[in-house]
Amino acid sequence: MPKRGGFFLVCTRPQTRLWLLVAAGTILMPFISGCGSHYVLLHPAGPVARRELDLTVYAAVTMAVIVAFVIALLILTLIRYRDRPNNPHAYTPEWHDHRLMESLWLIIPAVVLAAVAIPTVKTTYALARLPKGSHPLVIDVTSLNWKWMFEYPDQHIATVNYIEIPTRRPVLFELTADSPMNAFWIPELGGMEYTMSGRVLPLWLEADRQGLFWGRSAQFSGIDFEKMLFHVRAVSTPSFNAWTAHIRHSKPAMTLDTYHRLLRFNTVGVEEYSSYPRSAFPSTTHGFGLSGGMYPVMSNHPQKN
Amino acid sequence: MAKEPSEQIIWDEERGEPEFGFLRPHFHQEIFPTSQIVGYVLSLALTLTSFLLVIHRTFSASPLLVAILILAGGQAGVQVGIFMHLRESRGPAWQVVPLFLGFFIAGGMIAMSIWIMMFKWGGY
Amino acid sequence: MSFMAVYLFYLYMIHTLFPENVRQPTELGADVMIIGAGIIIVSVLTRYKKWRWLWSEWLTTVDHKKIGVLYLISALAMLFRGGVDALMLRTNLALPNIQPIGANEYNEVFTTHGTIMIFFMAMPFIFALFNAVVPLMIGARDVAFPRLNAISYWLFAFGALLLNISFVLGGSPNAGWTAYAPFTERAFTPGVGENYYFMSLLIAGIGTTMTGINFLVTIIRMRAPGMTFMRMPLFVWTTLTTSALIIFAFPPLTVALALTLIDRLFHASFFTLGHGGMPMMYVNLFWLFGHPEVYIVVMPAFGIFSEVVATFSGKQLFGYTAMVLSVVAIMLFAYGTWVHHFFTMGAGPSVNVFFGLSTMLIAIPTGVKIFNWIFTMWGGRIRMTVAMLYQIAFIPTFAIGGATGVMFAVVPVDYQLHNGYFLIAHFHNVLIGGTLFGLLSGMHYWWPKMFGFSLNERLGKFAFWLFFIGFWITFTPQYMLGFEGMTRRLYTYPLGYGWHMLNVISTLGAFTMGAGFVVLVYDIVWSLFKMPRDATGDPWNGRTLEWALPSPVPEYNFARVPVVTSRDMFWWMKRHHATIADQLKPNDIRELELPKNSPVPFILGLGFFIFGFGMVFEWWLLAFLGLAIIIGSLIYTGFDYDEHKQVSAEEIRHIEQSLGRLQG
Amino acid sequence: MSLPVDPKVIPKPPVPLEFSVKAESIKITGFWMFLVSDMLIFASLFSVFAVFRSRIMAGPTPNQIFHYGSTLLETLLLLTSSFTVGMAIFAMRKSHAKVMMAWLVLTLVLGAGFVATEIHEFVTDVQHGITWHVSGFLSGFFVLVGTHGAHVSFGIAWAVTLLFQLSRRGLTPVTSRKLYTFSLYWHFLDIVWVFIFTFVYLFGKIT
Repeated sequence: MPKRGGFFLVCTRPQTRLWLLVAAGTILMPFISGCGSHYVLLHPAGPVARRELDLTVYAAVTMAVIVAFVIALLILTLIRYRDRPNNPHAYTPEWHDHRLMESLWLIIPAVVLAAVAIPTVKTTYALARLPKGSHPLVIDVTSLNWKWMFEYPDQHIATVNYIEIPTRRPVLFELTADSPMNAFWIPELGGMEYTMSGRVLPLWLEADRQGLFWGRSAQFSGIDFEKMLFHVRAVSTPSFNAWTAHIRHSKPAMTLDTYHRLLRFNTVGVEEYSSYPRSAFPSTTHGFGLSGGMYPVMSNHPQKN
Repeated sequence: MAKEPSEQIIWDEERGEPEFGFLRPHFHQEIFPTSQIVGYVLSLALTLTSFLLVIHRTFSASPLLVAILILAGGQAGVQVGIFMHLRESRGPAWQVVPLFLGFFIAGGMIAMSIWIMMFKWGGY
Repeated sequence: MSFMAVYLFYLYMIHTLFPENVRQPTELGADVMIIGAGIIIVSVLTRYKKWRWLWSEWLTTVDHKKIGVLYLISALAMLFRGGVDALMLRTNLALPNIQPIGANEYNEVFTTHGTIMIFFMAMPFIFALFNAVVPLMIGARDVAFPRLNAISYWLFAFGALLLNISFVLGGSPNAGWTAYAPFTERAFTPGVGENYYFMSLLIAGIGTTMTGINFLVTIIRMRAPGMTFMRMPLFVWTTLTTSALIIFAFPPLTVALALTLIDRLFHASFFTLGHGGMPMMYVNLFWLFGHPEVYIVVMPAFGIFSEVVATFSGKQLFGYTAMVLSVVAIMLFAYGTWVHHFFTMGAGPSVNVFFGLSTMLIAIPTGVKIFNWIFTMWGGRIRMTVAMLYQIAFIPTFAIGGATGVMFAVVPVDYQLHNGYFLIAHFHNVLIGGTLFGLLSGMHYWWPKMFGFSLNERLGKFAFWLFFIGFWITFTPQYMLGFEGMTRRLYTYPLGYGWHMLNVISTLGAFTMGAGFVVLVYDIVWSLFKMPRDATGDPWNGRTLEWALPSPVPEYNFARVPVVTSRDMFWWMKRHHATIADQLKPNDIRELELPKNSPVPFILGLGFFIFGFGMVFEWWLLAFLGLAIIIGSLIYTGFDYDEHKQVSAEEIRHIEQSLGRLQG
Repeated sequence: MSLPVDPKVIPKPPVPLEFSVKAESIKITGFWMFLVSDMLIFASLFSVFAVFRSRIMAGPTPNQIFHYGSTLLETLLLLTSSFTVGMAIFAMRKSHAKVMMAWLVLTLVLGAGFVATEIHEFVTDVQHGITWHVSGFLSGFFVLVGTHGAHVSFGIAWAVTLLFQLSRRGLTPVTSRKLYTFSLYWHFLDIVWVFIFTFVYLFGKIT
């Protein structure tokens, strides 16, 4: 029996081999085309996204080792024990038990999973806290139908569908909604979090290089949810300060009427306001959700009381 | 009686064929409904105890809550054990397994839901 | 260059197929198809005078084997519907900024795609196989509650019908198969579409719960003498755990659906934005059901694979005890992982870490199973039948799906990948690679037992390769799209993101899978007319008791219930040159009591349908009429003591004799 | 070939009437499974109530709407009816059909009293504008307690049809099995009520 290699023994008919080649080519083509800049998750622009990417790669590689082993074992089995005439390998129909082997593949996955679990726990707790001693820029985010409203409580300006942030300074997003749930996501800066009415969830991100990033809602919320796109421009601190000053001085103020206009079910472009009604952000939470120990940081803001 | 369950095959007269299962009946026939009366008295006592505990605010809130939950659990035990004949069955009392699994899952469901919905963010 | 050609071809096809002036092509298409199919069915039935046959043989049947066939036909029909939905979705996303179907239609289509595939394709497919073989495997004459079994089927069927007519009457649900509140509240989705969703799932869910109870009790109480728990075939074990999961997992779903429906119809304040509603609780309840549901649909596939791999390797299942323990472990762990579906809802790092770790824990028993399947093949003689091909394709596919699943258990990774195309690719990898491959494998494996003839192997293999290759062409690009930041449920996207290249490939793959389905249907039709009848009842050299019976199985299954002495009983019998016939003497055959056909299940289902339809449109009079039918048929069954018919020993002797299964 | 195992034929021990036919005893096992499933329905509703308990908003607090007198009355009615249905089963096992029917009728009367009290309470609440629209807490409360009430009402209707069947057919394996499953159902509702009493009413009093 001539020895033939690899996967082709699984399907000896020529047509199927051709199909396999075509499939492999199609699957591999995008890989060959390289990880261009479209792969936003692979080009993090901040420490949070970078840690998340590192962990993604770590977990993927660890799991790939197991998967590769399984596939190799499967192919070897198929080659050796295919039902064909004069198969030299022993046929053992009653062999069904091997204590050592069975415990081996109980232990190996457990060890591999422990190797994934430990950094998971560490990173999860680490990302739940702002870096020590940092003085974050606070931005209050409200998702509306189908637009994003941003308020800067310290600068007391508001924008729609667009924000600017300084680089190398953590930004604390306080997320809520006056609409169905959405998910606030800036892939190049870090992971997403849901915006929900009646809750204010904290999420901190940071940009360590200047640039224009896109963010969007990752949770379906209606017919125009696809247009819930916003842009984030990360600039140096002086430019950021200049930008806020510019908005404070040259843009109109947001009134409650403006806010009610934003509550309509539609999409709008970028808007900028030199001030906003003090009650706009908490009132969207219908008066609850700020209690319960989930958001102690709220009391630090003199503007809010 | 032999211990091996597979060897105990009972002849099912209605069908004229063997019926599998080791019949371990727990049926007990009483002359006087003692257990029913005991159960009734116990259930009344448990309920009234918890009611009085709460009305008179015997303990502070959390021990009181624990106390009345324990009393309610005892009440459930009385109902299941005495009135519902939990261990009665023709063959092994298989209902016990899903019942306790169900208790466990129900408790976990309630406790976990409360825990999740508290949204305790690890403080900033 | 080749992609350019594909672009042009696509643009051409789309503009020919969906001219702009045609409004809502999907709805028109659905109308035409449903009306056309209805006219064809009615005229064929009338032409060949088959109405009475349909009623007495199928609509009123309580025979588990026939109910299995009904489930299978419904599941395949729903697979077609869900598959067409998938192709529409992929067509819409094939290129940037093309919109053969508009945003609202797109939302409706992805909602029905998900809902149908999970609730009305996977579930009935599973029940089809349960019904077809589980009583035979354990040596029972029927399930524990035959009439309840028929009621389950008709509740499912009318639930599915209710969801499907939404396309024609009043508008489809369009909030995703998860139907997250508060978006599903009146304020945001005012039409009747979501009512359809909640009502049809409630009706089908009741049926599913009853099926779970039915099979759990069947396995616990109806096993043949000597069939101890550790002698049960693994498919019976997974049926047992699946049924237990159904009993424990469907109640939270029922509650979540009912509460939202109460909100919508009767103005309660559970998940609304005002009045202290809390939409997160809906999400919590939904996934309290939803995660076990993942195992409900995948565990039967594990069981099928365990049977298929043993049969086609000609070898005992490796590590039977470990397999059983891991199935039970998966069943128990399945209840402790549901939060990984909403890590990003921000319940806090402690909650997230707890559920992340519990999710990883569940990968261990799954890994044990994969190794045991491979080692069942090790030392065997592997026959490459269609059923076995699906099994072999399943192992790497499911391993990769499981590996990406573990990535989602890593909380910070989930924060980036959640709700993106990586997630879409992951769960399709598990659901198609695990569940669908498993179900198709089981269908090919047990088809001769259900219908008395095998499916064509050549055509089956062709369909398999189209499925398998199409699957990877569809979902590998989607994994990568996840890294490009494409999120789920977008109905279109602009050019600038660079998502178009991968989307084209993915769409091509989807159509390849569609071609696979066409070949599969052709295979079934071709085999129906051309394949020879299976005279032996054991075409695969099977191992478990169902192969000891003739195909198709007589109504009473076993003329005499076998006594089981070993695992893989039929294999044991063949090795010891014993057959069921050897055990069967003419004098052993007795008169049997079999469940009698009943119109109640069908009428009860119809009552639920009318009730549900009335509720959807808030036509209370109609709802009360439906309720009256439900209550009436319940009372009728309560007073009906005539549930059985007698089959005489002479009749059975005659049937067995004609099948050549009787000595003397 | 003979049977692989020589069956050791054991005479069937005496069992109560409702277990005497195998098919009927299987239905009892099935009913236990149904109860487990129903228990999880209530567990889900309890978790809903637990989460919504503090979502009072502008609506009334627990102490403003709970009437402890009538609640205690409801509890006593239901506990007593649990006892009477237990006595009905006791009489059934003694084959005293008439006594059994009497206990069953008494159970129904007590159950009807329970339902009447609850409906009265609900109607009073609604007359004062306390509906489930008002707050999340009230939504959770009405649906949890109302589901239990609906179960009790269904049980009463079921038992009425059972009474007809029993009077027509007397005690047979089938009718006795039906009564036995009804008793299981009724005791189960009693357990659920005890937890509602504790978790909803008494807990509301504490906080």
